[in-house]
Parts: sequence; structure tokens; C-alpha cells
Amino acid sequence: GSAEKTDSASSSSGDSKTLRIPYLADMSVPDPDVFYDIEGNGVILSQYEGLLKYKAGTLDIEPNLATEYEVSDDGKTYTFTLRDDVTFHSGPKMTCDSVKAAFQRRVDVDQAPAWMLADVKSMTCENATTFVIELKNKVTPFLHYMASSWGPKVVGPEAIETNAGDDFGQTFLETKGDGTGPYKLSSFKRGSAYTLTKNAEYWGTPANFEEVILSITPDMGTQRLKLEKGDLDVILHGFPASELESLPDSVTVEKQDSLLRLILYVNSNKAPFNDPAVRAGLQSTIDTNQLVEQGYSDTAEKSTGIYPPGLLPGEPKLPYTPDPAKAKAAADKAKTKKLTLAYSADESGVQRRVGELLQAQLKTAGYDVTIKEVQLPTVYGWAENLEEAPDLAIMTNTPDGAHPDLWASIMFSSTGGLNFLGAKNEKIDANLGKAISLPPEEADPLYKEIAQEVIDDNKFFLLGDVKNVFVMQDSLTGLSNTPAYPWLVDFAALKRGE
Amino acid sequence: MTGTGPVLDVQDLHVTFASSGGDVHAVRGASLQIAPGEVVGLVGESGSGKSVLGLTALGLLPRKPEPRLEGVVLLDGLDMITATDEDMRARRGTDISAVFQDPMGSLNPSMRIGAQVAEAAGGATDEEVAEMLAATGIPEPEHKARAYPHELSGGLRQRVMIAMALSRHPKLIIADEPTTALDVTVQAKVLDLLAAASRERGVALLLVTHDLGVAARICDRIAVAYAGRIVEEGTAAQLLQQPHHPYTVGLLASRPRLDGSIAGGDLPTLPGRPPDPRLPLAGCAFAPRCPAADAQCAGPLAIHVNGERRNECHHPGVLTRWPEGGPHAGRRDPILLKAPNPVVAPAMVRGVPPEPAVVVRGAVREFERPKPFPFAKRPAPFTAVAGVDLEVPHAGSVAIVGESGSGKSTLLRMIVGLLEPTAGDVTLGPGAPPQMIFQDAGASLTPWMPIGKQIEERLAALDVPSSERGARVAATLEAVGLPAEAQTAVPRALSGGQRQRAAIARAIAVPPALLACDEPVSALDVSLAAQVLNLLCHLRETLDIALLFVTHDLAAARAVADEVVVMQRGEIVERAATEDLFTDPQHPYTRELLAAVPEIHAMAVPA
Amino acid sequence: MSAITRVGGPASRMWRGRPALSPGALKGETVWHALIPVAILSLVILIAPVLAPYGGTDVNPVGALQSPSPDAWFGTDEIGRDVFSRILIGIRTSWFAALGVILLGTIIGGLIGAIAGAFGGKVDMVLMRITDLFLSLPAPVLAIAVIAAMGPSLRNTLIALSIVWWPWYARIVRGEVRALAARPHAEAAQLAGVSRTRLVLKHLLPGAAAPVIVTMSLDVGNLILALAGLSFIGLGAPPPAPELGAMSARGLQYLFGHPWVPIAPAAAVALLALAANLLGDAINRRLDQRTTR
Amino acid sequence: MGALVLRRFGALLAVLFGLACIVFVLQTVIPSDPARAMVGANASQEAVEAKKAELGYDDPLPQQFTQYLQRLAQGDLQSSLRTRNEVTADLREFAPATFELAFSAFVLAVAMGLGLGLLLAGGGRAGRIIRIFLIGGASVPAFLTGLLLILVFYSWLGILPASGRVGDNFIVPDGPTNLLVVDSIIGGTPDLTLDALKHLILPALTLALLPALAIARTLSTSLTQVEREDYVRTARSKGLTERTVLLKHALRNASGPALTMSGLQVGLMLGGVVVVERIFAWPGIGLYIDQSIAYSDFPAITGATLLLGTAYVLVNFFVDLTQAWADPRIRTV
Ligand SMILES: Nc1ncnc2c1ncn2[C@@H]1O[C@H](COP(=O)(O)OP(=O)(O)OP(=O)(O)O)[C@@H](O)[C@H]1O
Ligand SMILES: Nc1ncnc2c1ncn2[C@@H]1O[C@H](COP(=O)(O)OP(=O)(O)OP(=O)(O)O)[C@@H](O)[C@H]1O
Ligand SMILES: [Mg+2]
Ligand SMILES: [Mg+2]
Repeated sequence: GSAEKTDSASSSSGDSKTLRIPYLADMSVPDPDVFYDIEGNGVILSQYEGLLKYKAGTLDIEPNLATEYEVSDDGKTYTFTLRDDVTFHSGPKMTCDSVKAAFQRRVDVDQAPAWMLADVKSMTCENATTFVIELKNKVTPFLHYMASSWGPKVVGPEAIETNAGDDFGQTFLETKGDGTGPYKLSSFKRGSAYTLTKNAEYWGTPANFEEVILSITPDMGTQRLKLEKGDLDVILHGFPASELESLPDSVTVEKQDSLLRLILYVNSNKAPFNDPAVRAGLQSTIDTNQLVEQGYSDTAEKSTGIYPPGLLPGEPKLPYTPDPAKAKAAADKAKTKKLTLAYSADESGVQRRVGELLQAQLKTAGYDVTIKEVQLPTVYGWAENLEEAPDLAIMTNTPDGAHPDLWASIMFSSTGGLNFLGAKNEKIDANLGKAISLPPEEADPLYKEIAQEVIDDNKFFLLGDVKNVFVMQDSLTGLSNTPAYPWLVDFAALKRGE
Repeated sequence: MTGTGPVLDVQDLHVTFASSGGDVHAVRGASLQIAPGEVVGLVGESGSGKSVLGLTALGLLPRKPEPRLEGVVLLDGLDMITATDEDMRARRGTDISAVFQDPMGSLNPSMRIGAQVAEAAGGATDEEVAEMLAATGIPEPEHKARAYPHELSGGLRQRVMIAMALSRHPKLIIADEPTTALDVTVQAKVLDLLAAASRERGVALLLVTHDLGVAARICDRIAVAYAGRIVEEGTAAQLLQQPHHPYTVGLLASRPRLDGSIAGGDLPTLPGRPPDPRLPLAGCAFAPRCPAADAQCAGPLAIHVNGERRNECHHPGVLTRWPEGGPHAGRRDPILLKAPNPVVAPAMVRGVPPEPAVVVRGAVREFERPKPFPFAKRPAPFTAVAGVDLEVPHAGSVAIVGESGSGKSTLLRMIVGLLEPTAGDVTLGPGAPPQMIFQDAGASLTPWMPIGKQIEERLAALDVPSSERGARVAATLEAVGLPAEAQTAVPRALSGGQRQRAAIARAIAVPPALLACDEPVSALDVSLAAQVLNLLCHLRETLDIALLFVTHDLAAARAVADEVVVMQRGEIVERAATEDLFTDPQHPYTRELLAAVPEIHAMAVPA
Repeated sequence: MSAITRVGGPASRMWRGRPALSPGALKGETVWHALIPVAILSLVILIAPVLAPYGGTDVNPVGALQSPSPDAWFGTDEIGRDVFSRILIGIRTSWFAALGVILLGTIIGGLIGAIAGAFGGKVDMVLMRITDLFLSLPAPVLAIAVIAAMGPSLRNTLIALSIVWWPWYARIVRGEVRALAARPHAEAAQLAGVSRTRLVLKHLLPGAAAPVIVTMSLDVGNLILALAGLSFIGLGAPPPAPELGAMSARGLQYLFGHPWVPIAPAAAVALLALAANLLGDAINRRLDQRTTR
Repeated sequence: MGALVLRRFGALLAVLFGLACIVFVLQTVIPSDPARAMVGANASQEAVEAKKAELGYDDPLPQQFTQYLQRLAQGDLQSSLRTRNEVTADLREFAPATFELAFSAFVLAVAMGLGLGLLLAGGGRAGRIIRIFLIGGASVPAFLTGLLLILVFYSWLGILPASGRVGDNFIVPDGPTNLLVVDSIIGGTPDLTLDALKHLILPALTLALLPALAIARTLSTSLTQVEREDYVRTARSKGLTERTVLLKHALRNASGPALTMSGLQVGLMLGGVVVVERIFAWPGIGLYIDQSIAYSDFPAITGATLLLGTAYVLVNFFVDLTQAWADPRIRTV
């Protein structure tokens, strides 16, 4: 007998039926109400859809499962008009009730991404296609939540009803799926590969590839060799920038904007950086140009503002200019010159590289810097003991969506989830609290104030705007992505040839 | 080619090993013939090239370092020097086979006995194997065929070796020290078996040994090897009764005999050592040690052949008796050692009979046996010494003899305090604590520590002031006949005999009241053994040390002891003054022991 | 074991072929030959800072990821550091790291082994059961778990490796000491009135030196490789420490475009291990000859 | 022999208990807080405390230890922070691949070790050259070896696949053993068997290389020693061919140290799988550990450590018994 799949044509590489993409590591779980990472967003976003989404190549919101939306004058009630031609992978038609159930699931599961619905007061279905959400208070960026990569997704009845069990279908969704997207999850083998199969009943433009195989290939060298040989189609991230040049002609490199940002955190809770003057000295110590150029070649640009590019036009410019004399003068005031610099581990080693460069820069100012690599859970623990936490930390973060609040409140507010080194600034907190419920024209000045405050406070240094770098077979066309969805191309839009 | 000629014809064989310290001339022109069915003994001191000769005949010389061979070694017509490996291999087993010294090491430990015998026979059924085993006197042969070597006693193992050697009816068996590792009683049986087997089947036998007594027991003819040559050869009777070569005379003389004692006198010894195998030889190799040597001896070799007899002495027959007096003649009085030591000297009061060196009362020693499996009941302990009473008088000399495993060593170790008795008492007399001399002198010295340091340690332990130690070490070394350089030498750099002297030196650096010796000479060849025995006796006399002497060599016991104790299975079965024991043994076991001693009966004591 | 076989026979078995009063231990061509590379290496290690044209973390002005040239013998790495200089200093780091672990292992293991071997009985039982426990666990896996628990840093890595490394030495030392303690020379020394400490220190422990040295020399290569493997999975020496394993592991991503970055340090590892192994091998064979001839 | 098995089995249990203790100690010293990691970045301090209480991390240590042992006895290794599955379930999923890989590597290592060892023991100039080559070979880090092998056999020669357990054009059977080679043979799908074997070769070779060299070296040393034994001379004196002498007499008796070494090398292999599985994207425990490290997923790391440790202990248990079989002297001691 033969164990080969009936369609033996799919075996040869470079065919038009199968798209092969490597992942450097396993994703956490393909459950949209639990998943809050980057690696794996392709599995989520090609299976599940939210009510809205970001338009390809822009930061603009466009309809998705909802064709229209309406916001009440008090900004508390959102009315979505749903598509009526959508069916779930498991067969049934999507109705307003399914959407409500899916949103309710996110609240019930209550994992990390549940916060986006934390302010929801009620959800009602006026009819099969009219979904109304009432908020407790005004949340201006709420529409961005709906479009976010991690925003609420419409999960089908397989998880919510048939296999709900006593954990809202979480067990079921660890390896299976039921969504509305162009692909359905046909196999999920942890450690080996995830297979997405084309959803023939898709309401929108059908996918070009019959099948997408996401194989776990943890070593970049192996990924590269397979790509060169035609056994992989697109490397979504982690390819070392310096090696791009050495790729053969059969491979193209696409560099696209993203909201990913390289950040230096400063621990202002202990010496030496509890002294504002010493912190300020970092402005003239850090040579962002060098960091970005050498760390990223041309796969990142030097940051010019506190917010990701495009989120807040007209925000204050970053004033960092290297000045050895000033740097030294400030460092001389430091209580201690022994610093620890942590960076979070990443596959391509780019943060390490930046860390090492920064180490050298700090050294010229007179600091003695020890570098260490840390894993994310360790990073989460810093807030609990800031005295023990490192003096400086390098991290690459992305906002959940393309709205200033989604960046500022998670990064700079005292309680922000990404404010790992416990930076506190009452002014920022107050402004954020106010801005969230104000219309853009009133909120934007506040966001700019916040930006100025961040700049003056010197607890965060925005170093670089990192690009998505897609390394792919040049036979592939139809590349489509959006800055708000990091490391992701639209699988359904890709095709071979033409 | 076969039939009438000798099975083995060695002519002017030279074997040289290339080694880093220079070429080692292991054999330097040896010639030897063995007729079919003949039993020939090859005797000589250690290093005289006996084994190398045997291995050459087998075609089994080690490949590294590569040996250079010259001469002719015809094995039933095939020259083993020029033959191809394959030809030699084809002869082994069928034409020539071997029995080696160490029966444990010579059998494959991970293969059943039967399989090894079958293999030697070139394939054999179980019945045939059992027959072969039975023929060598192995009881329950079917059962034993399924045993592994370690499950058999030494004697049985050697019988297995013999069964293997005989299995394909070879024309010649080379037996290299086949019994050295065995108990006296077993030794005799194995020897007799070898001789009987070879006579019955008409197999020629080359018996390599360093003990003339062993050769005398079974051999038709004896060849004496010295420095890589056969210096004398003849029928056993001729050679033993009328040795022509002084070396043979010396060998014969230095054998402690059952009928002799050295109380007062010395065992005759061969002074000196064989020549360095790396140096070229001019003339007679024995000349430097020969009491009868003269200028002529340095001249070209003189080879005398007379019928069966052959010798290479320039003055054959010049020596009929080895002159009296050993190497210690000038060193009888180690004054310094006798000097009273305030700390340790026994408080001797003139007139009062001195206390015995040790009194043992009802000594019992048991050893726990391991549990067969984890939660099993522990089996009853094994009793190695089962209630022994023993007394060694002040400056007396007691020998303990007995079969292997009878508890001799255990008793000794209890006496010196290395083992706690399970029951009974050991009461030591006054004086410095007892010391012990071990069988393997090499192993009883710390390998990396210079001899001088090791002696000093003992002095330090007895609070001899450090200013005196140097002189004392030197004096002690002199007293045991070691050169002063030995002080800085590590044991490895000394010869076997020298090492045993060094061990003795440490023991007597401060004379103990009791010196326990556990087979102190069984690892040495005859002439060295005699030297060491002499040394012990002298020390006993001059230093008032009591000797407690374990041996399985009755002749040695007779030579040194006033009193002999016979042990069997942990008990003393007989105890008597030396003369009485040898002339009038009471216990059957003692008689058996005496009968087993390889004695040169036919030999008239050279007068 | 039933019958006791006599070790007897002519003494020649034990001393044949040895020249009288010859000098001692590590004599012989093989060892000297093998010592040469190690000697050169030691010299390099000693004067590495002088030899290296740049510091271990300094940037070579030719720029980042430059191929080997007269200005940068082994090229430069991703942030422009001179690979040749880093390797020179890395050899030093790796060598010291390996030696550190080995020495620590030898000291801890030697101590435990010596105590167990010398005391015997209950002490021996308890200590050896603990040693056995560690020995019966897969050292690399354990090291990974330990480092993962303590957080990666060169110090922690070395601690973790030492934790899994010592039992070997305890085993070897204990085995040798036990074997030596059963030899008559230990009893003879005891009868000569030597104190217990002296007995262990002077009469037993030196005997364990030879096998320990051999194991140590063979371990240098193993350890550097272990360090490299740990670095590869992110548990090694943190940057920018020029540790060879870490350099090679972190440089692996440049294998295709700028192969000198990972290959040069790997070759240095091989060289280092080769030198150490050659020496170990030579000592091993030499000692082997001494004990069996 | 029965008694020996029993005794070794007792030791085995003791070692496993010790392993459990060590893992527990490791768990209690981890700096990063598993409760924190489990509830995620945005969670409140109260949520963390609640999780801690739920996991029993604020109980006194002895109590934690007994609870830990109880859980262990029930096969409960807690949940992975990363996959959110029971670690036991995860391990069950990943173990077969590692078993398949490690087993193949072990067989390969022993085979290569045997061959090379015999070659080496032959001595002479060739032996010396092989020796140097081996020592050099033993000094290349596995990750480099792995990538270079892929470069040669996959990129240049194109005869072997680069990564994974099986080509993605195959349907992977669901058991019964989850060992692909075995399952495909049971299922009667020879082309899958072939494909699985092809995927196995490079990772197994990478993993086997260092152990093979170590085994070879040990074997050749003990062979040279055994060569000097009297019974080898006896065997020759029987007129046996060199081949018989070597294979029937020398090899078996020399196998003891090599066997021990093989057993010990399994430890190295189990450590090596972390590196090798990453290079070859082999979906086994090593990959699981590698990913868990990047996530500080301590329950997963300790769980995997326990599993690998147990496997290692078991392997050595069998090696011990094999050794007793090879050397009858050991059986009675
Ligand atoms: N393989 C070898 N390499 C170097 N020298 C050797 C070798 N075998 C033997 N010799 C030397 O050859 C000489 C004769 O050795 P041989 O073993 O024949 O003596 P022997 O008479 O059998 O002594 P013993 O009574 O001790 O067995 C000795 O000096 C010995 O050191
Ligand atoms: N440490 C020990 N543990 C267990 N059994 C022992 C121990 N020492 C000796 N025995 C046993 O005690 C018995 C007597 O041993 P011992 O060494 O005293 O005999 P021996 O008369 O000296 O024999 P040999 O002539 O062979 O030296 C032997 O059966 C031996 O196996
Ligand atoms: Mg001999
Ligand atoms: Mg004894």
C-alpha cells in the first residue's frame, strides 16, 4: 500500500497547491481567545475573522465580517451589521447569535486577550445580522480592538457548543478549529507541522493555495537551505539581515512596514537611573543610527517619535543626538557605573546584537555593562522586585492595534502590561485616563503631551521601527500584509506565478 | 619428514626485542632437541629466556616490540622462524600445544569450559568433551563442562588447560610453569598428570620451570638455561647427580631441601644477578657469579658434548659443591640497628625469661557472606580461622604451612592487627609493634615513594628523632644488602629480590618483636628465595626478632623454623618441633603434604 | 569468588624489561610530542591579550562582517569585532572555563572519592550512593535543567557543569583509592605506624593521580563542546564574552553568508580539544604501557 | 542472574527517587515565577497569588515535596506554561520521535563504534591516523556537524531530506506505536518506511558521531588490553584463526568497558537531542525542551528532564544486565 496522499502532485516542491512556511517555534495554542503571541498569528488569522480588519498595506480599518458599523453619539453603543453569507468551517451559517456567543466566549475564557472586552456592558442581537455592543464607558479605540490581530474573533459552534466541555471548548481548540476564514485547520501536530486546508465555501475571495503547511523548523540555517532548495516558500521572520545579500536569485526579499518597535527600557527605580540627570545623559550616549544600521542593516529605521509611525501625525520628534562629552558628564554623576543590560531572546539574535552595540556605546561613556539574555516569563517577574531587575532592557514590542492609546497605555502607563521596569509617571497616567474617552481631535494633543513627557522623563528610549522582512521564492506573487499584523502575510492572497 | 627426527629441533636460536632502552637479547644462541615422546625440563632463573624459547616454538612471540629471530626452530620439520603465519597457525593445536602458568588468566573468562575444550579440539561433541575432561581427572565432567573458569579451582582449571592441550593429540606440549601458581599438593597431582598423559600418549613435553625439583620429578632430560643459552643438558639423573656446570651446581645448592636446615648456617645462594639482557656477552655469561671462574672464562665459549650430555663450561665439573657463605658474610653485625631504642626497646631484665613475642588464644575469624539477593536472609558467615591457639616465643621462629585457603594469612593478619579477631585474644609481647612481610614485595611498597622515605616513615612513627633517621635508613639498607642508591629509588626501579629486601628493611628499621612473613619468597625464583631466607634468619639472630613464617613450601619451613604448625580448614591440625614434624608426621594431612613436595630423591648430596 | 588465585610466579612478571633505577612517570616520546601543542597553546593563552590585535569586545575599524583579510585575519563578526582577536581571547576563556569545571570537579570529586575510598564502610556507602545517583542521571540533560533553573550566565553554566561533572572524578578516585587500599602497601604503611591522614594523602591519593589526569585531559574537549552546545540552545556564556562555543553557536546564522564567523571558533574548539585529547591519549597510552608491561 | 536483576532493580528505584528529589530541588530554586508566567503579563498581583495558592507554591516545603511525589506517582507533571497542556500529555506526544531518533542513533553509534574500534585496535600507521582523525572529529560541535551534513547531503547531493520526520506528502499513521518506521512497516507502506528512514539518517548520524567515537576509543583501548591477556594467547595456541581469536575471544571480553561507555553515551545523546532536534526540526523531546527554555516553561523542562533521566536510568539498567551476560564473573559477585 501507499501512505502517500492521493494527490501525488503535491509532493513536488514549488507547485501551486501547497504553500510551505516555516515557524521557528511552536505557537502557543490555536485558540483566538487564548493566543496572545506573534508566532502563530497566521494560523489564527487565516482561520478566524473579526468584525473588522486593517486594510492591506495601511492602518485603516475596513469591514470584515461586519459590513458596516455605527457608533452612538455618546460613543458607548456600537452597532455592527453582519454579513449574511458566511458559514463556519463546520457547516452552519454564521448568525448574530454565533457572533455574540463567540464574544461571550472571550469574556468567559478570560485569558490575556479578554481585556479588549472588559468594558462591555451588554451584547445584544437585534436580528440575525445586527449585533449591538454597549460599553460601560467610552472607549475611543474600541474599533481598533475589533480589527486587532488579537481582537475578538468569531469562533464557530464546534468549540462553543459541540465540544464546549466545561472549559468553553479550550481543550477542543488546542488542536482543532472552527472559524469562518479562507483556511481551516486540518491538522495540528505540535512540534512538527500545522496544516491549513482551503475553505472552499469561503464568502470572500477564495484562497489560491489548496493547502498551507506551517512546519516547525527551529534553526534558521535549516530554513534557509530548504528555502534555497525550493522546499519552503516564505520565511516570515527571523532571517538575519546581514545574510540577505548572500541569498540566490531565486529568492526575493520583501521589506514591509510594521508597528514593531525596538525599545530600551530604563529602570528608574534604583541607582544610577533613579537620578533624572543621569537618565537624561542617555540621550547623548545612545547612537541610534549605529544601533539600527548595524543591528538591522536596512531592515529597520531609526525611530523618530514615541508612537509607531503613522499613529499620531505631528508628534514631537525624538531629540537623541550622540554627544560624548555630555554623555560622559552625565555618567560621571552616576552613583554606580556597573550596569546590567537585559535583552529578550530572539531567534535572529538581533536584540543581542543591539545589546552588544549598546554595551560598547555605554562603555565609552564610562559604564561597565553586563549583558544577559532573558526569557519572557522572567521579564514579567521584574515588576515584582524592581531592585533586582536590570538597569536597562532591550525589547521589541508592537501595539495591539493602530491607535495611540493601544501603544501608550500598554507601554507607558504605570500599570501597562509592557511597562516591565515599572516606570511611573502620574502625568502620563492622568492623560491616558482622560484621552481614552475623548474624540480624536481632543485626545491627540494629550497623546502628544504624553509623548513629550516620555521623552523628557527618559525612562523609555524608542530606538527603531522594525520592518517585516519576508524572504520568499520569487515565483510567489500576491504579497499582501498590513503593518498592524506583524510577521504575517495574507496566505489566501499569495499565489504562484503571474 | 616426520617420525624419526626430533619433534622440536632448536639450533642456535637468537631472539632479540627492540626496546626503547636498547635491544633486549632474550635468547642468545640456544640449541635444544626434543625427541618424540620425550619429557624435557627447561630450568633456569627468571629472565633466562625459557618462556621466549617456548613461545618461539609455538610461533606466538608478542608482535610488539617486534622480535628479531635468527637460527632454526624446526617443529616436526617446519621452520617456525621462516614459516608463514598461516602455516604456524595450522600447526598449533595439531602438532604443538601449550599449557601456561596462570590457569585463571589462560582460560577465557566468559566462555564455558566445555566450549573452550571443544574449540581446542577443533570441534567436538559434548560426550567427547566430557571424555577429554574426565581423562584429566576432572570429576563430574558433564557438569563441569558447563561451568565458567572462575567457578573452578586452580587445579581443575589447569587440568582443563591440559585437556585442551591434549585434545588434538599433538606431538609436543609446551608447559610453561604449569604448576607455579598452584598449591603444593595440587601441584604434585598436576605434574603427575602431565607426565602420565604425555607418556601414555607418546606426546613430547617441554616443561619450563625455575624449580629443579619440579623438573626432577617427571623429566627424562633436563636443560639448564642461563642468559639466553642452554648451558647444560643431560638426563635428569646425570644432571642432578653430577652437574658439570657451576650454574647447575648453584641452582641445586640454593634449593632449600626437606632434609636441610639453616639453623645457624646459610642456605647456599647464588650471589649476584643474571647479566643484563641488553648488554653483549663475551665468553661465559656466568663467569661474573662463578666461584671457579678464571681468565679463561672470558674467552670464546667452550662447548662440550658427550653423548646425552652437553655443557658450556670452560672447566666442566670444576665445582661439585657450592662454597659456604652467602652474600652477607661481611654484614653480620648491624650494630646500629641493635642500639637500644629508649622508646621501643623491650625492658629486658637479665635472668628473667623473656615474654613470648605473641600468644594467640582461641582466635576465630569469620567473614560475612553476601546475600544472594537483596531481601534474602544473610547466610551464615564463613569461618576462615576456627579457634587457633599459638605461641611464638621471644626470638623464636614458627612456620605455618597448609593448603591454600586454610586461613594462614588470615591468622597472620589478626596477629599483626590488620584484622580484628571475631573471637579470642591476641596478646603481643613487649617491644616495637609487629611488622609484616608480604608475598608480593612489589605490591607491599608504595609505588611512587622512594624507598628511603618509606623507611623513614616508620622511624618517624616510632618517634626516632629526625636527626638520626638518615643514618639509620642508610644502616638499615646496608643491613639488608641494598646499595645506598636504593634510598632514592622508587620500588619499580628495583628487582624483585631487591624489593623484598627493601620491604624487610622497612620492617626492621626499628626491630619489631615479631616479624610476620606471609610467603615472603614464593614470588622469587630459587636463588633469590634462598638469599631472602638467609637474610631473614640472620636478622632474627642478630636482632632478636621472632619470626612467624607462612609458607606452602615445606622445605623453606624446615630451613627457617624451630617449630612448624600445620593448618587445614582454619584449624591447626598438627604442631611440632621442626625435626619431629619432618621425621615423624602425625596427621594424615601432614603426611600428604610431605609426600607432595617435589624432592630430588635420586640425588646424592654433593659432598 | 571462590578460590583465591595466587599472584605468584616468578617475580619477573612484574619487573621484566624495566631498567634498574630508571626515572619515573611521564617519560617517553609520545608524551613529549603531545606536550608540544599543549605548550604552544598555553603560551598563546598566556600572551593572548598581547597577540590579539584588538580586544575581545573591541571593534575592528574595517567594519562588520568583513571577510578575512590582512587587516582582519579571520574576518569580523556581525558587529565588527575582530574574529581573530576574539578567538585568541576565546581560547583563553574556554580553556579556563573548561579547566575551572574540571578542577572543581576534580577537587569535589577527589575529596568525596578520597573520603569514601579511605573510610570505606558506611561513609563509602552513603557517598557512593550519592555519586551513583548523579552518575546515573544524564549529565547534559541535568545541566540543562540546572541552568534553566538558575538562569543562563557563564558562572551558572560552570556551576551546573561542575555539579554534573564531579561524580566521574569521585568514582575514579574512589575506585583507585579502594583498589590501592586493598593493596598490601597500604597495610604495610599502616603497620609501619603511618597516620590515617598521611596514609590517604601519601600512600593512596597519588595513585589516583594518573587516571585522573588522563580523564581530565580527555575532558577538556568534552567540556568545550558541552559549553558550545549549551550556548547553542541559549544557555551558555552571555554575550559579549568571547567564549568559543558561544561564538560558534551564535555565529551559526552567518554560516552561509559569512562562514568565518561560526567556523573559525569551531575550528578553534577542535584545535583545543585536539591538543588536550592528544595529550590525554598520550598520557593514557603511556600509563597503560607502564602498568601492563 | 535473577538475584542480580533484583538487586539492580532496587538500585534503579533508588536512582529514580533521587532524580525526583533533584528535580524538586530545581523546581524550588527557579527564579522566574511559574504562577506569574501562567496567568500572563497583564494579570493582577491578586491573580498571581491565587494561582500560587492553587499550585501549592505557598505551602511549606516538606508539604510541597510530598504533594509533588504524590502527583508524580499519579503521572501528573503539571501543565506546560507554553502549550497549556498537561506536560505528561505533551511528553507522550513528543517522546516517540525522540525514542526513534535516539534508538537509531544508539544502534548507529554502537555499530560505528564497533567498526572503528576494531580498526583502531588493529594499530599501525593506519590506526594512528584514524586515531588523530577521530580525536579531531570528536571536537566539532554537533550543531555545526548537523548543518554541514544538511549542506552536503541535502543541498549539494540532494539525496536526503533536511528536516522533519517525514515528507509532507505522506499521511502519517496514528499509531499504534507512533514510531514512524515501525508503524509504517505494520501498516504495510514501504514507501513511507523508506521516507521515514531517509529522514532519520542525518539526525541519527549527527547524534551518533560523538558517542561512536567515544565507544570506538574505549573499545580499542580495552581490546589492546585484552590482546595481552593470557587467554588470547591460549586461543592462539589452539591454532584458531586471528579472526576467531578476535571475534570469539577478545571482543566479548573487551566489550565490558565499551558497553559501559555505550550506556554512558546515551546520557550524552539525550543531552544532544536538544541540539540535534533543533537543527533537524525533529519533533521530539529535545525540541520540546528547546522551545520550553525559550519560554522559561519550567514544568515542561523538569518534566522532560524526569522523562529523559528515567529513560537513561532504564537504558543503563539494561546495559548493566547485558554486561553481566557478557561477563559471567559479574553475575555471581
Ligand atoms: N615482549 C618482550 N619485550 C621485551 N623484552 C622481553 C619480552 N619478552 C621477554 N623479554 C625479555 O627477554 C628475557 C627472557 O624472558 P623470558 O620470559 O623468556 O624469561 P623466563 O626465563 O621465562 O623467565 P621467568 O622465569 O621469569 O618466566 C627477559 O630479559 C625479558 O625481559
Ligand atoms: N576479606 C575476606 N573476606 C571474605 N573471605 C575471606 C577474606 N579473606 C580471606 N577470606 C577467606 O578465608 C579463607 C582463608 O583465607 P586465607 O587467605 O587466610 O588463606 P591462606 O591459608 O592464606 O591461603 P593461601 O595459601 O591461598 O594464601 C579463604 O577461603 C578466603 O576465601
Ligand atoms: Mg617465563
Ligand atoms: Mg595466604
